[in-house]
Amino acid sequence: MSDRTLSRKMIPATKKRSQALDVWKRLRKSNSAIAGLILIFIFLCLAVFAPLIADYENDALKMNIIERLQSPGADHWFGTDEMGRDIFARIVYGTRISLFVGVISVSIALTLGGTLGAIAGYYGGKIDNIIMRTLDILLAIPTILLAITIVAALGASILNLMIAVGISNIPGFARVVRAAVLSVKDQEFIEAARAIGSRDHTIILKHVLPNSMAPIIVFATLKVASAIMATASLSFIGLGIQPPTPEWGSMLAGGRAYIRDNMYIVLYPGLAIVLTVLSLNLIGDGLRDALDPKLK
Amino acid sequence: MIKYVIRRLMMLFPVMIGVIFLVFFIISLTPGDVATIILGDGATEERIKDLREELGLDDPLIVQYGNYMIDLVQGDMGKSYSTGLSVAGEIKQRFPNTFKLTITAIFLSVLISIPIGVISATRQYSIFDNIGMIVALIGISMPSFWTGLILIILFSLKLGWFPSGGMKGIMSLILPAFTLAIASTASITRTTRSSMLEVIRQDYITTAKAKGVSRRSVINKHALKNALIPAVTVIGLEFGVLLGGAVLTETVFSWPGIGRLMVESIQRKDTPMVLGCVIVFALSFSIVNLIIDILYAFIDPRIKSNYS
Amino acid sequence: MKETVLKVENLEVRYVTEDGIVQAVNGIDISVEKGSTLGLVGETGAGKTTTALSVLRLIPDPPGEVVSGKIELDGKALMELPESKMEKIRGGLVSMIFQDPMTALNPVLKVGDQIAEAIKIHQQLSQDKALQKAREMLEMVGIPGGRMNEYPHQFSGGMKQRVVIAIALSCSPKLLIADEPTTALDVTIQAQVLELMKELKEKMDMAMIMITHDLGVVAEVCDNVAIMYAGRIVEQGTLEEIFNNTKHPYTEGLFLSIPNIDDRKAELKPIRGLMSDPFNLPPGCSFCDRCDYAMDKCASEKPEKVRFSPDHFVECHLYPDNKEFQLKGGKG
Amino acid sequence: MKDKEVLLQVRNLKKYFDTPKGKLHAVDDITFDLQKGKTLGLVGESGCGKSTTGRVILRLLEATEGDIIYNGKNIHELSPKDMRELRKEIQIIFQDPFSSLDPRMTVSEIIEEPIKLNKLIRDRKKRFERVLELMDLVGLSRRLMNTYPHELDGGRRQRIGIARALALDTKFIVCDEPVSALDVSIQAQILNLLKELQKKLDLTYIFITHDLSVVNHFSDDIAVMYLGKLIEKARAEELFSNPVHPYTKALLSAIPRPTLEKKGEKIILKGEISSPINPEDNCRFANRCPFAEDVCRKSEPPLRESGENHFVACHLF
Amino acid sequence: GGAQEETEMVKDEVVVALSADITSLDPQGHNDTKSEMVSFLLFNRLFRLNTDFEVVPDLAESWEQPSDTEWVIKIKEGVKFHDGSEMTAEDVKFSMDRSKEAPKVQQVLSEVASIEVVDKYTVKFTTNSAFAPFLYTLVHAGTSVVPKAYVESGDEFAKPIGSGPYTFVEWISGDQVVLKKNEAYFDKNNMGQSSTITFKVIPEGTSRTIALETGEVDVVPELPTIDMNVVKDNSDLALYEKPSTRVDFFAMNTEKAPFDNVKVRQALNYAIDKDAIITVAIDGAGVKAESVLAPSFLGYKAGPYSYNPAKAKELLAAAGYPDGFEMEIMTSGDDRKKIAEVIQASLMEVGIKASIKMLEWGTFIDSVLRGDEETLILGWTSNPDPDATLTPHWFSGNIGGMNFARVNDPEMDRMLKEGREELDLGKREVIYNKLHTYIMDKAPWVPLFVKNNIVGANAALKGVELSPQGLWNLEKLHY
Ligand SMILES: Nc1ncnc2c1ncn2[C@@H]1O[C@H](COP(=O)(O)OP(=O)(O)OP(=O)(O)O)[C@@H](O)[C@H]1O
Ligand SMILES: Nc1ncnc2c1ncn2[C@@H]1O[C@H](COP(=O)(O)OP(=O)(O)OP(=O)(O)O)[C@@H](O)[C@H]1O
Ligand SMILES: [Mg+2]
Ligand SMILES: [Mg+2]
Ligand code: NI
Repeated sequence: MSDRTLSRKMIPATKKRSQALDVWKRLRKSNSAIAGLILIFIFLCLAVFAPLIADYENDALKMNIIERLQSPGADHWFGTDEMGRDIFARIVYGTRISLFVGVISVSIALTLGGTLGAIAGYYGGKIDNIIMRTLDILLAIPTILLAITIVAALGASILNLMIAVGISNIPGFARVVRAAVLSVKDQEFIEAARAIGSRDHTIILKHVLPNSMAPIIVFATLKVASAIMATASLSFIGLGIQPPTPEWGSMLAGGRAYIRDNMYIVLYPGLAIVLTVLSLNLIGDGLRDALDPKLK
Repeated sequence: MIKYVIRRLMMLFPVMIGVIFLVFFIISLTPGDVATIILGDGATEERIKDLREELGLDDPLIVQYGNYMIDLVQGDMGKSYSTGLSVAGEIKQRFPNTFKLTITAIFLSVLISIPIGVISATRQYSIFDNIGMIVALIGISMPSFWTGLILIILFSLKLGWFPSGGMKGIMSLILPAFTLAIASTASITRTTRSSMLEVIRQDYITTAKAKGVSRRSVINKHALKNALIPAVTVIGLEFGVLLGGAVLTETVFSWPGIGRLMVESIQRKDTPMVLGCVIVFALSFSIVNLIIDILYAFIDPRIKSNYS
Repeated sequence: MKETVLKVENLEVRYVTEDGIVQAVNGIDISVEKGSTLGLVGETGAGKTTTALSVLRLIPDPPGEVVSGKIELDGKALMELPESKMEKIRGGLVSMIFQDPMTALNPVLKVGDQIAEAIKIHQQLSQDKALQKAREMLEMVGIPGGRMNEYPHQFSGGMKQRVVIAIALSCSPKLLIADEPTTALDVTIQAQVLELMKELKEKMDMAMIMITHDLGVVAEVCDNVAIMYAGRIVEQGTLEEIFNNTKHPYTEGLFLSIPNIDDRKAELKPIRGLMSDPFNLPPGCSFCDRCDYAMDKCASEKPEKVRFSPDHFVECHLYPDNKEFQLKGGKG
Repeated sequence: MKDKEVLLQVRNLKKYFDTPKGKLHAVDDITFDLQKGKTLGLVGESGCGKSTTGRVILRLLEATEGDIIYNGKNIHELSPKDMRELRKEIQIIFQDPFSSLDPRMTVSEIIEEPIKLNKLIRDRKKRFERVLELMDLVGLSRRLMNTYPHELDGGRRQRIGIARALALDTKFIVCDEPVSALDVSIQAQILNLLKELQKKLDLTYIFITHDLSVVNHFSDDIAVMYLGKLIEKARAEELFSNPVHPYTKALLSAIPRPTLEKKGEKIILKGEISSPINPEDNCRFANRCPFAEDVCRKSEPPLRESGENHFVACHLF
Repeated sequence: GGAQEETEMVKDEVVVALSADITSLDPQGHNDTKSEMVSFLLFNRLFRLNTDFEVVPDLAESWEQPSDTEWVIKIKEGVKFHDGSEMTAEDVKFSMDRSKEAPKVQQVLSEVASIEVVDKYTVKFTTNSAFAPFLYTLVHAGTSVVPKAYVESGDEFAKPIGSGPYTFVEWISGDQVVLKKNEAYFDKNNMGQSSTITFKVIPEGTSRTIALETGEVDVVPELPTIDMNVVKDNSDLALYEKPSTRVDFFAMNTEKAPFDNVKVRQALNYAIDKDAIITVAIDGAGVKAESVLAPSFLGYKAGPYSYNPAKAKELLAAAGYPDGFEMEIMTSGDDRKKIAEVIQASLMEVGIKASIKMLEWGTFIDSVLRGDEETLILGWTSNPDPDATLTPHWFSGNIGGMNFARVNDPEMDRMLKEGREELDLGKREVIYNKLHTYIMDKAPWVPLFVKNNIVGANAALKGVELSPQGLWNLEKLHY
């Protein structure tokens, strides 16, 4: 056979090329996703290099009454809050908390919900019914209300907050994973794997899960965004993270009384939330397209 | 169809039983003793003990749960621990307000997002599309209490167009409903857009065009109805988000709804009231989703035939 | 000579995608006469559907664009018409049937309404009258008129395809383009549908373009055949000329690839390789790398049209110098 | 025909699916034998149960009733371990060469997987050699080793599927419409390849298709299915020259033939295949059959021998 | 009532913003300040406080004290309830008995042993022991007089009937309470001024101020301190400010190490920067608290402490904590969260690492009653007699109650008893003076500040009166 007819995509690979690379290539074409990625990258840098940017104890935690409520300026880029703490420093350190809370709570939901969803989807039948009907109970209570109830019960702390947001997102993840697994499960390559003698767990781990990742990743990205929002909302009703931890949501909620005269106190943490959530949403949307097999 | 609706309604029972148990369980984890809270400061040990007995607080959780369920079946949701008022009466007074708010919000966001989604899809990658999406996304990225405060400052303090809060007439409904709507606009818009994009690639759209149907009618008559099916699901789910968002919005806008009541009750450890609120929330959320499922059947005849 | 209904000249269509430019149709000429059927045959991706959609000016834009070409339908130059006029022509003067009846009908509209819609638009009838006419059309394709208030999912595949045909024929078009109308159907149903189409075509005296990759179908319904390969028509002629006097090596390859039902021992002689990548067509004959007869110049020069009869031509370097050349495959 | 050993015996095989509307009789009591090294063509209209039959034989689905005896062993009674052992011999090739390949694995990984999984060759190098060998065998260029299926055309993808099916000690393959998604020119390539492999490796095939000209070209025996029932089975020449069942006749006459010669009169059937859910106890073809009589609507015809090795289920015969 | 300026249209309705809904219309069914505001308008007590926190008669006509433990009180004749029935001693006795039984307010009359009807308009209270501040207990909303017949009718205060200057119109849960002027009010000098008073629930502070600015409400009794300037700068609005008797304090659980060490407690008294707290938490609207009661109280004496981190460090070192220690501050509510933050920051300066634990109010109170806390922040207002605050907070018998520091000190117990049983004012003053010094030496609390009551109102609104408890005499509000 002549190989001249190979499409140019088929140029022999010397190295193994990953699908991730393809996804990345497609993702790169989406301006908004790139904008989102850049923003998130900046926030990640802030989180990682926070100690280089600002001093935690002195800038973010220490009270400084003389310098309280200073408008943004050269000394304090984003101004200072009612205790004279540097808002910029607090936002920088808040990045750690907010992203951490978002990611961990989603991880909790993903692990628990994902496992349940995968089991339900793969085995179907009675097991599916039992799992999904049980989750319907969780699903019947709107997410944030469930989170409020749980935090109220467990007490407000970073850990409990993550647990609450995590648990309340379990049914969502279970549904998405289940749907993804279902859509993969009936494809013939799963049957083909069974035909060559693969066992169930091999099939789930090697074939089903990798192929159902796309919608799950997208959902997870979007949920990190909403977890950050949920944290802020919980702060508003006094169930947020304990002070003086510089968390965006509690900065926003705590500073809201100053919205009239010292707008910047809530403006910057608000912007931080908006930008993070926005960029996660942009990435999520971008990924949705990039991972869509139909656009391959 | 009727059978299906009845079956779905029957399904609500086990779910509600589960919901109540779940909440019962969660609340039981809360530290703090209800009796001391009810009696407040300076109550004697004895009185506390008596009250605990009276309320059955010393019974095992499952017994308390059972008793609650028995009362509930008889239509008795108990009395608020903190005010002594009947929970059912309180909820009857407050729930319609939340309902009014969320329904208006849903209508608002549907009214905004479906057209934007459709136009965005038909002009994919145009300026309108991009701006529409970015605006919707920013909407979803703003904490609603923040949006609410900003809207109050802008529209009621600075411009004086709307009252800053309370519940007096249509005007006072607009700001809170809009605040709530903003958050769900994004997802509805996006779903509409992507399902619209999906639909306009379908063969039957080409068929319609090949029949000579004008562009406008292709969109309105052929594409929209099909594109609405996934959008409708999202609207159902968004209703849950709205109910949750109502908790914050009701506080900011002094809206006497059930969301605020629930949070206040949680803080007072007013178990019967919390349970009442959660039941109503869960029930209305489930019923809305049931209605949505039935709506499907009207939009999509394929589903209807499955039900009968 | 009969009246020409459709005349396409030098049509060139491409799709500009992120991966590159797909040269889907590369300068083709076709003409179809009243009452006759042209079969458009070719492999997947040859550009058949694109050609058909160009005639209706329904190439999705973006990514598609018509680079050049003249299309004359019933004396009207379509490329110049404004969109509003074009809407009048679609479904009225020319209609199209799509490959997959499962997806060609709008799932949420009643079939009766879907048929009536076209009638209403083109014949300016009231809703009632249009529905009346729709019922007649439905009965004409062999479906009881009482079922017009049902939805597509309540119909079987073959019935859906009939509904699609009813829609296409509802305004008595001069030209009917059928894009693989039976590929998705079972053999027995395919036979029903083909029979019906033949009958109706005769009754209405339409011209028809039948797009297919099944030479059996071609043999059954077509008068003329155009063989498409990589966006060009490589051979065209009357049914007889193509079947009995095959000239292009690709056409021959097609015949040799189909199992012969009457001779089960006959060996299949497939065309080797694959169709050229439409992103990157070779400078010469697109078929040359699969061709057993390929010569040096095949790779570098585009072949010219060689005519054997007023209707029969072929684009191949084998012929200009040696019109008597015979393909070895035994066909023709 | 008793000279060859019988590899596969299917006895009274039934497969019913539970659906919300009732029991769906996908495969309803079919019986046949298949000899080693031969090909059985399974034809019939969409939804008549061809694929289900194939899957049940490979125990990808559990049979509702009936026996499948492969090489003397009843497949549906094997322990999971023995079943895995048996899977080295029996394989399947699917219709859709896209969905039957894991989009996240490269060509070589896909072909390697069964070898690795069944621990046939433990040495990595040797295993790799084997993969290359298989790729050569099915005519896949070695350079494609590291590409992903979605980068390839249907023909090549189908070759990957074939290579995977051959990777083990394959003796028997169910080909579930392996060419119907392909273009004619590619279809011929694959058909030739399958034939060649059969000769080389002494394979036994069940060849499922709805394309009668392909099945005629490819099979030794042909079984025609209608709504879960086997209605006619004979040697290929016999069936084509002497079809007995009215449905088979109609099917044969309906094939569009690419010749200009005069063709026989077409039998155009009315209506379509009816629902397989809770079918009544009658000849399932009766409502479309031009010759149907009362008896056809009252009872089910059994499969009877009408000539040497020619079986038909029809009251009229 | 003031003379009304003759402008064209005078608003005859006053809207009062509440930060939370009332919990009950039953004066014996609540103990929160919001509900009290409404109760005070609907019902009367035997006595009331004036704006200077002096006890003045309300329903009482006259009273005498036949013995140390007996109080005979005669009520005004002809007082009519809103339903027109006349109030008698029976109603008073009924109400007092009811109050003693009502869970929410039973502690108010806990010193009262019995109540007897002497005649149609006279009742006699007998206290358990000599009880100096007795009259003060009778100003509490929990001792409001309710019509016996009405309560026995079983309406459960859905449409409450009282005797006050306003009558009940409606209560929309979570939204508003509407009251209408009682034209037949018995006390012609204290008649209601506006024809309606509406209490509107606006939970969010900023929204409350905005509602005042937009004119949706006429008076905000609890103006967020942050918005004081907004009101001051607005010529249409007026700001009223008056020192309260409420002390916000930081209490240490003396049962728990290291707070069982008096040096540590004193160190904290030096370490906490009260000025900073006042600036940050209440925007300067208050004064430093130097002792456990507000300066206006009988026998008040300031403690010896001032902000001095160096001294604090010294004391800590002396106590054996030169490098500080870790501790937890427990509290509830957004306002106190800020206080906690400042304390946390102050303590950081002297090497103490404090973490803050925010709890729901219910949970918080419960934990505190159980003594789970190490330290806590709370504020306390009570009626003007020192005993009403001191005994609950410092009497050893109240450990597990409101003795937040869990102080068990026989000397203190003795002084408390002495103070409450001494009926002579001068002697009481001396006792309390000593008690103040004693408590501050033991330093179980760090008194933080005495907050001013801040009321924002429409500049045109007249009759805005403040008492140390905040907006007072609401019946006087009018345009
Ligand atoms: N919307 C599109 N965007 C990009 N490329 C397209 C698009 N539509 C068609 N193409 C490409 O144009 C070429 C011709 O496509 P066309 O659909 O006309 O082929 P066809 O002959 O109808 O094939 P088939 O037999 O599969 O229907 C193909 O290479 C196809 O991939
Ligand atoms: N998992 C399943 N659950 C329920 N019904 C099924 C399932 N698989 C197949 N069926 C039904 O069983 C019948 C036979 O299906 P099968 O796939 O065997 O048909 P087929 O002859 O292979 O058709 P095709 O030519 O379309 O592939 C069909 O009616 C199908 O809808
Ligand atoms: Mg096509
Ligand atoms: Mg099949
Ligand atoms: Ni090659």
